[in-house]
Amino acid sequence: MLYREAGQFKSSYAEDGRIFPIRQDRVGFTLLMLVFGVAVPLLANEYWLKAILTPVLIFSLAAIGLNILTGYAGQLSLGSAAFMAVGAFAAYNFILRVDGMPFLLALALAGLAAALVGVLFGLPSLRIKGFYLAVATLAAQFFIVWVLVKFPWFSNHSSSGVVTAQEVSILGYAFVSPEAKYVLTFLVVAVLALAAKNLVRSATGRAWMAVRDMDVAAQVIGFRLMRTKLLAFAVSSFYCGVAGALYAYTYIGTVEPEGFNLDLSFKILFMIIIGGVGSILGAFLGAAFIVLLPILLDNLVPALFGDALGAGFASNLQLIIFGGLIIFFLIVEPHGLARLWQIAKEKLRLWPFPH
Amino acid sequence: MARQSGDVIVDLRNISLRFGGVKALTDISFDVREHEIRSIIGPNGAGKSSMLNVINGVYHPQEGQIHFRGQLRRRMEPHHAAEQGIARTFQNIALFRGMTVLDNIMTGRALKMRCNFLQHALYWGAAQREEVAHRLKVEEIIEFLEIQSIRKTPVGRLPYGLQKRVELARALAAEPHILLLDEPMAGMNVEEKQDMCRFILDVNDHYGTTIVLIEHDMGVVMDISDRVVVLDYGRKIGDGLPDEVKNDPDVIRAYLGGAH
Amino acid sequence: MQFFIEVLIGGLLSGVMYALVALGFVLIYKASGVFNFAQGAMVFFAALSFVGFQEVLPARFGMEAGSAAVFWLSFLLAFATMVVLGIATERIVLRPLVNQPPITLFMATIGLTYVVEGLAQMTWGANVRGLELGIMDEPIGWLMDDYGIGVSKFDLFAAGVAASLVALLAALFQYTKVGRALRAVADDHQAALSIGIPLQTIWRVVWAVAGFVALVAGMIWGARNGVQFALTFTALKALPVLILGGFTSVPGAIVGGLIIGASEKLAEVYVGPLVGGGIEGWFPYMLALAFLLVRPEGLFGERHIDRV
Amino acid sequence: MATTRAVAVDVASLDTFPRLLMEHARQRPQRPAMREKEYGIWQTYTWADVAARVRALASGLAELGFKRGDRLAVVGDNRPRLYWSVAACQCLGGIPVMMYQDAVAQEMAYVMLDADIRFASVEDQEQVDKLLEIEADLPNLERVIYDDPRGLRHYSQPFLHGMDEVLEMGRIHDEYHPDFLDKELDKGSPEDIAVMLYTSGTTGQPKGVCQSHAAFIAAAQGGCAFDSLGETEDILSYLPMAWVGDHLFSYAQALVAGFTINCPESAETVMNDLREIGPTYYFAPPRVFENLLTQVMIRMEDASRPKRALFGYFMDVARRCGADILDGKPVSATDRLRYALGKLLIYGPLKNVLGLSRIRVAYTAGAAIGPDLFRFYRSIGINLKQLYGQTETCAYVCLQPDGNIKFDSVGTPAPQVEVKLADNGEILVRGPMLLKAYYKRPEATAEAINAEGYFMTGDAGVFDSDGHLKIIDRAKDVGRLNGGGMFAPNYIENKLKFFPYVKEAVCFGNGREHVTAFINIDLEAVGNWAERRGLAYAGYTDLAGQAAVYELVKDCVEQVNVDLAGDAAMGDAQVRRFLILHKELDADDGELTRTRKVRRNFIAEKYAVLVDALYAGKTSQYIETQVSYEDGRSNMVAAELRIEDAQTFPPQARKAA
Repeated sequence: MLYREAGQFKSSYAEDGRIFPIRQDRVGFTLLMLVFGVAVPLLANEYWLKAILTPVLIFSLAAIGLNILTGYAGQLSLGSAAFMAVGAFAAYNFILRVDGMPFLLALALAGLAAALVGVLFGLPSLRIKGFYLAVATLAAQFFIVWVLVKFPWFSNHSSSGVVTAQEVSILGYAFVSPEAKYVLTFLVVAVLALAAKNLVRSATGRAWMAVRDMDVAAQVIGFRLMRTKLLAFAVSSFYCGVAGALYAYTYIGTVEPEGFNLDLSFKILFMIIIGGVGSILGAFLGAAFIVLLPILLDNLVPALFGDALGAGFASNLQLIIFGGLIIFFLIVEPHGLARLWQIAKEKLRLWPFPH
Repeated sequence: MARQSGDVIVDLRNISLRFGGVKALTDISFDVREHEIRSIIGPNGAGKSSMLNVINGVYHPQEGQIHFRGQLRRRMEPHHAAEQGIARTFQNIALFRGMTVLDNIMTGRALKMRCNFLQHALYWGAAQREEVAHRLKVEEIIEFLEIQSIRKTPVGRLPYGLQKRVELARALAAEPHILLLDEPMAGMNVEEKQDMCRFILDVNDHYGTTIVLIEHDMGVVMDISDRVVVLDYGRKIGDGLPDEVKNDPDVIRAYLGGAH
Repeated sequence: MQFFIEVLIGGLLSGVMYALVALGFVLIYKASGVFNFAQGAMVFFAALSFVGFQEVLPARFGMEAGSAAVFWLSFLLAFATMVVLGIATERIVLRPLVNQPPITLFMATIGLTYVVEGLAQMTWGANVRGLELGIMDEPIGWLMDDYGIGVSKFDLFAAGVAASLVALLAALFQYTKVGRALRAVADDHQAALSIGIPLQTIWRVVWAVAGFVALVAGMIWGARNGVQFALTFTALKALPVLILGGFTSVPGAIVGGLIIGASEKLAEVYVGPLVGGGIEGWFPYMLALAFLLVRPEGLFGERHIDRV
Repeated sequence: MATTRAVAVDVASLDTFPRLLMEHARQRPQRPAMREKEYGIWQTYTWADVAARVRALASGLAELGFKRGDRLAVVGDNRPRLYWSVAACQCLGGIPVMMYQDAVAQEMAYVMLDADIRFASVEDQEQVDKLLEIEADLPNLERVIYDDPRGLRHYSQPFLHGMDEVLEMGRIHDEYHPDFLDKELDKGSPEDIAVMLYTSGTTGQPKGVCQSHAAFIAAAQGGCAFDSLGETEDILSYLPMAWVGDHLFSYAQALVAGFTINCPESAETVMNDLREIGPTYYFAPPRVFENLLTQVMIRMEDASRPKRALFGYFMDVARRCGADILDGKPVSATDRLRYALGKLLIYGPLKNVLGLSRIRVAYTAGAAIGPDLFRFYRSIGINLKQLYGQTETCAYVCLQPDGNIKFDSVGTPAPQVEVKLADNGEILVRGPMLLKAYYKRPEATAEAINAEGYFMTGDAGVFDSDGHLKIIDRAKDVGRLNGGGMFAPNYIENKLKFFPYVKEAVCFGNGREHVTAFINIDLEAVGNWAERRGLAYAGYTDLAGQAAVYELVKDCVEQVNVDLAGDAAMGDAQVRRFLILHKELDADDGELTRTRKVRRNFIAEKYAVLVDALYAGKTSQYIETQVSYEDGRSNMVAAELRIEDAQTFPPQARKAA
């Protein structure tokens, strides 16, 4: 309805290959970025920044990571949280043990460390597929967390295993306030999301999708399965690693290995299922959904049923609704919120025609 | 026909292939000459697809040798075959269903692209230039195969005949020396078959591509092939010009006998 | 040496219990190609229902607590609950997802896990409860006395139950019409249709049987460790068993269970101390993974050839 | 709305098309002159590009032996390189002769011979093959240049040249003889023949109409000034190059105003390409607008109920005040508000989806357009207008002025054009845009232009009190019923064709007691109608014979009769009896012209048995007809056609004329 595409013709492949080929989308996206990059930090209150917006961004990043592996390269993983843990503890140790380590470098190194571990655990993917691989990634989940718990060096011999993230400072500016932390997260996530989008729309992304859709044909075309799959594991883990580091440094501040448990891995998996498998936008939508839903339920359940039912009821209801939604989405729209948005957009573009 | 056949570029000698105890191919020898259209025919289960799979390294024969351009090739993986300039289509369409026609064909350019994933992540400078350059190549193929109107359509939404054409486009995108086509016209109506025939001849003519073709439609095979190999139960029972093969008593027996 | 044997036998017996859970997975996978991640949650739900009925029956209906009647009635009711759950799952989750890629179904069962867990605790509460089967978890006297090897009576009992369950299932597969249909379904859905039993019926039966297996597994695990949320993790233990034994093989589940159980205990005892212990959590996975790299199709699985 | 700059080119000194082209290359070298959708994007050629390529092509042609006064056949779809051929030919003082690309070889042979073609510039293998087929009959043909080399690699005929080859040859030639082409340009005179276009020939063989540079430039300038067309316009060039309209809009006006022409990727993608380009200036025959509206209505049928209601409501608003708002007439504030809302919710998006949202001026001509159809487009804010003209007048006689549109007229005489009516109602025109002559047919030229220099259009028309011209019919087709009443078959047929269900109609009545009609139903529209009612049918013939369809058509006929009854001159010419033909009228069967006008006499002869049955009062008639297909195959179609009576209404008392 809002689209006016007539006359927006493309006279070069560069124009045709843009992320947003339609002008109205570009305008809309720019507005969105301005809102979340400028207006939100200026206007939003501390609760929103700390408890909702920052984690949504961080989980989006992790979900992008998982989406690269699962959505684009077709390798199901149940161990995303473990790679986040690697990132979080790597960043902690880099900053702790290297004098004058710049935060952004530590962030990148944290991602690289996670990528390295990711490649290691991606190796089985060359021999095994599907469920077998999914189970194999569970091994990563348990093993990595165990290593972080069992070797106190990683937590700087903290007796409880809990580490407290150091203060974030870039070029002398300390990111202490929720606003500052949010903006930092926003920028990192924006840059990495753009890079991810670029990856998946280029030859790298096509290689991943080729392997996902039909690996024999991909091989016959000349793709090397090993290289392609391991790259997916590396990039995916990199994103999860950076997300883990941000999780520690700009979100909760103190982390312990057990915090990156299987539940968190599942949560990230749910984000991409609900958000949309194989969609960068979907990662954001899914993360927002999964972060907001419990908050919504926490507020809604007492309002609807009163407090009499107790906290247990609410948390169980939450479980049921979570699980139910997953099933619902898989049945009704296996491509998640991103596809719904896409359908809505198609409708808007064709309005007033139905198809 | 003005086509000129050249030197032998693929020479298969005494190929035998087994799956467990099942013999798929037994002691098969034949060659493929540059620029020719070489057809492999035979009843269902004769081992035709296995033959193609041997040529491009999907299957590894237990016995026999394969020479490419006079050089012996040892155990070869599919991507090695691709690097050698061998492209193919599949009997059951093997397109990447989650991608658009354009992206599917772009994958065919994979081996010709040089940028690494970091450049892709930036999508700036070299990576973008490369993408544009290959897009142009792909667009030429799109025009060649007359699929302009569907370039942005996800392949899953296309009718069967068009999917076959897109698969051919993807194979062509690699600018192969040798094109292996596994039943490119199976399941098509007369008009689609005619189109596909024209495209195959055009490819052979325009790009000089050597084509190895499996096809069931005898009329088509006899029309467009330079030479024909006949397989039956994994053995070669005939080899030669279309007319020779057509009149070969062994071949006739296999076909008539097989038609019960 | 005695100690080694003791650990080994202990491991093998707990392996039987893993096998029991894995059995539920295999049944469903064989019949419907669904990797049922919710099997662990079903074990939890089954055990919780059983304990719950045991509490409710005396409290509400004045039956004598701890009597055999209460025990068996609770058992039947819990079984009925599992059958209802199985049928509901088939109707609400599986049927709409038929013909979807297996990975989608797998993810759906992860969702199902959450629903079942939530449902279980919402219905029966989240307290840890004991479960009494009347068999003491104590070493068998004569073994202990004569050979100095401690083998728990309870473990032996569990092994016995598992063995009878396997025998029962084998009989079911072998001698009933539904069982034969089930085996046919595992091979070829189309062929199964020709037997004249609707696919849906077969699936329902399978889910009901899997529910029964879950109930038995839940009761044994519950009696061992108490009925609590942690039961759901037993399902995770069953996964490496599956990898090892192959998703489609009943003997594979048993053998895999034994191997995992034994090696896990041995590793914990002999390797654990070297690295700080607690390796039970991941060791089975790593073992299975290492094994997979050598034999991707598992112990009893069939080699798969990609046809193009 | 796009800003329009005044036509910047100094008219006086730029009196030939090549000079105009070179001037644009100087004034606006980097503005886009042409775009072509090729390889998935709109490849753009600036004026400088085009000028350089035209120079090269012209030099190359000269190198091949093309001489002043030679004629160059141009055959193919709207491709930039064919437009360059036209310009290159004109640079050398040659005469481009455009031909219809879908003509069969024999039709081409006629024009090739008639125009003494020595050189041809064609699009692709298809056209080359046709020329090779008739080569033996064309002794004059010396060189054939083709644009697209696909499939032509093994053609060894020495007279075939790839256009790339000619361009390269020309570039080198131009490099060594840079003044050669400039001199050729200087030799050009405005009175030179700029182009020869063949009339479609409703009767007799096609005639080559010779138009001078001066004539076409005058027509183009008049049109550009009339609608303030500037360099920022975009037009989609998709109508046959051989048709005068395309030559005026895509060539002459583009060269006069300096705007951009856009060539679609292929015939199948035109609608899509239209959406992408979103032209600001658009021309389409009524048929296209009709199909578009039918599409809109069919697609809206599938919309959800609330959306349909919304659509219906705002279409009502548009019908009430849309056209008035476009014309700048007073409209109440509430209606304006409603219309603005409608524009946001319906009209704007609708125009966008159709690719018409940027249109400043759209024209239609070539056949009458239904008032409902016309009103629909104007009411949603598309400035659709009608024009009137012929090949002989550079399609430039009458135009509808902005803000003063009458649905049933073709507007007022265009600038510099004189129009008057002969006693028999025939429209006579005079002005700078008149043809010089019919090629090699002085007698035909003399017949067409009378002693006072008026061109006799052959159309019958009337002026209304405001000076708007209303076309009634072909002057020679206007006949009399036996009772003395006026019979203008086209007029009635058009009224019938305004119904979406009626695709074609052919009326008879001259020298008869009353009027009868053949009807062709619109398979898509009636098919849809049938499907919604659950009527099963197998193909056109079956559907056409169904009783329910007859009822539907009868209703249309009777509405026309009501209309005719109210018309002063036509009250007697109501349709008494009709039948629905068993096959679609087809140009391949000679029943329509290539521009899809019905050939009434041919049809009357071919289906004489049906005409007789109509007048003999029979209720059905058996007929067998040969149908030919594009690939040359043919087939027999047979049917027992039903004939029905339609109700007629008492004509109103004639008003004083």
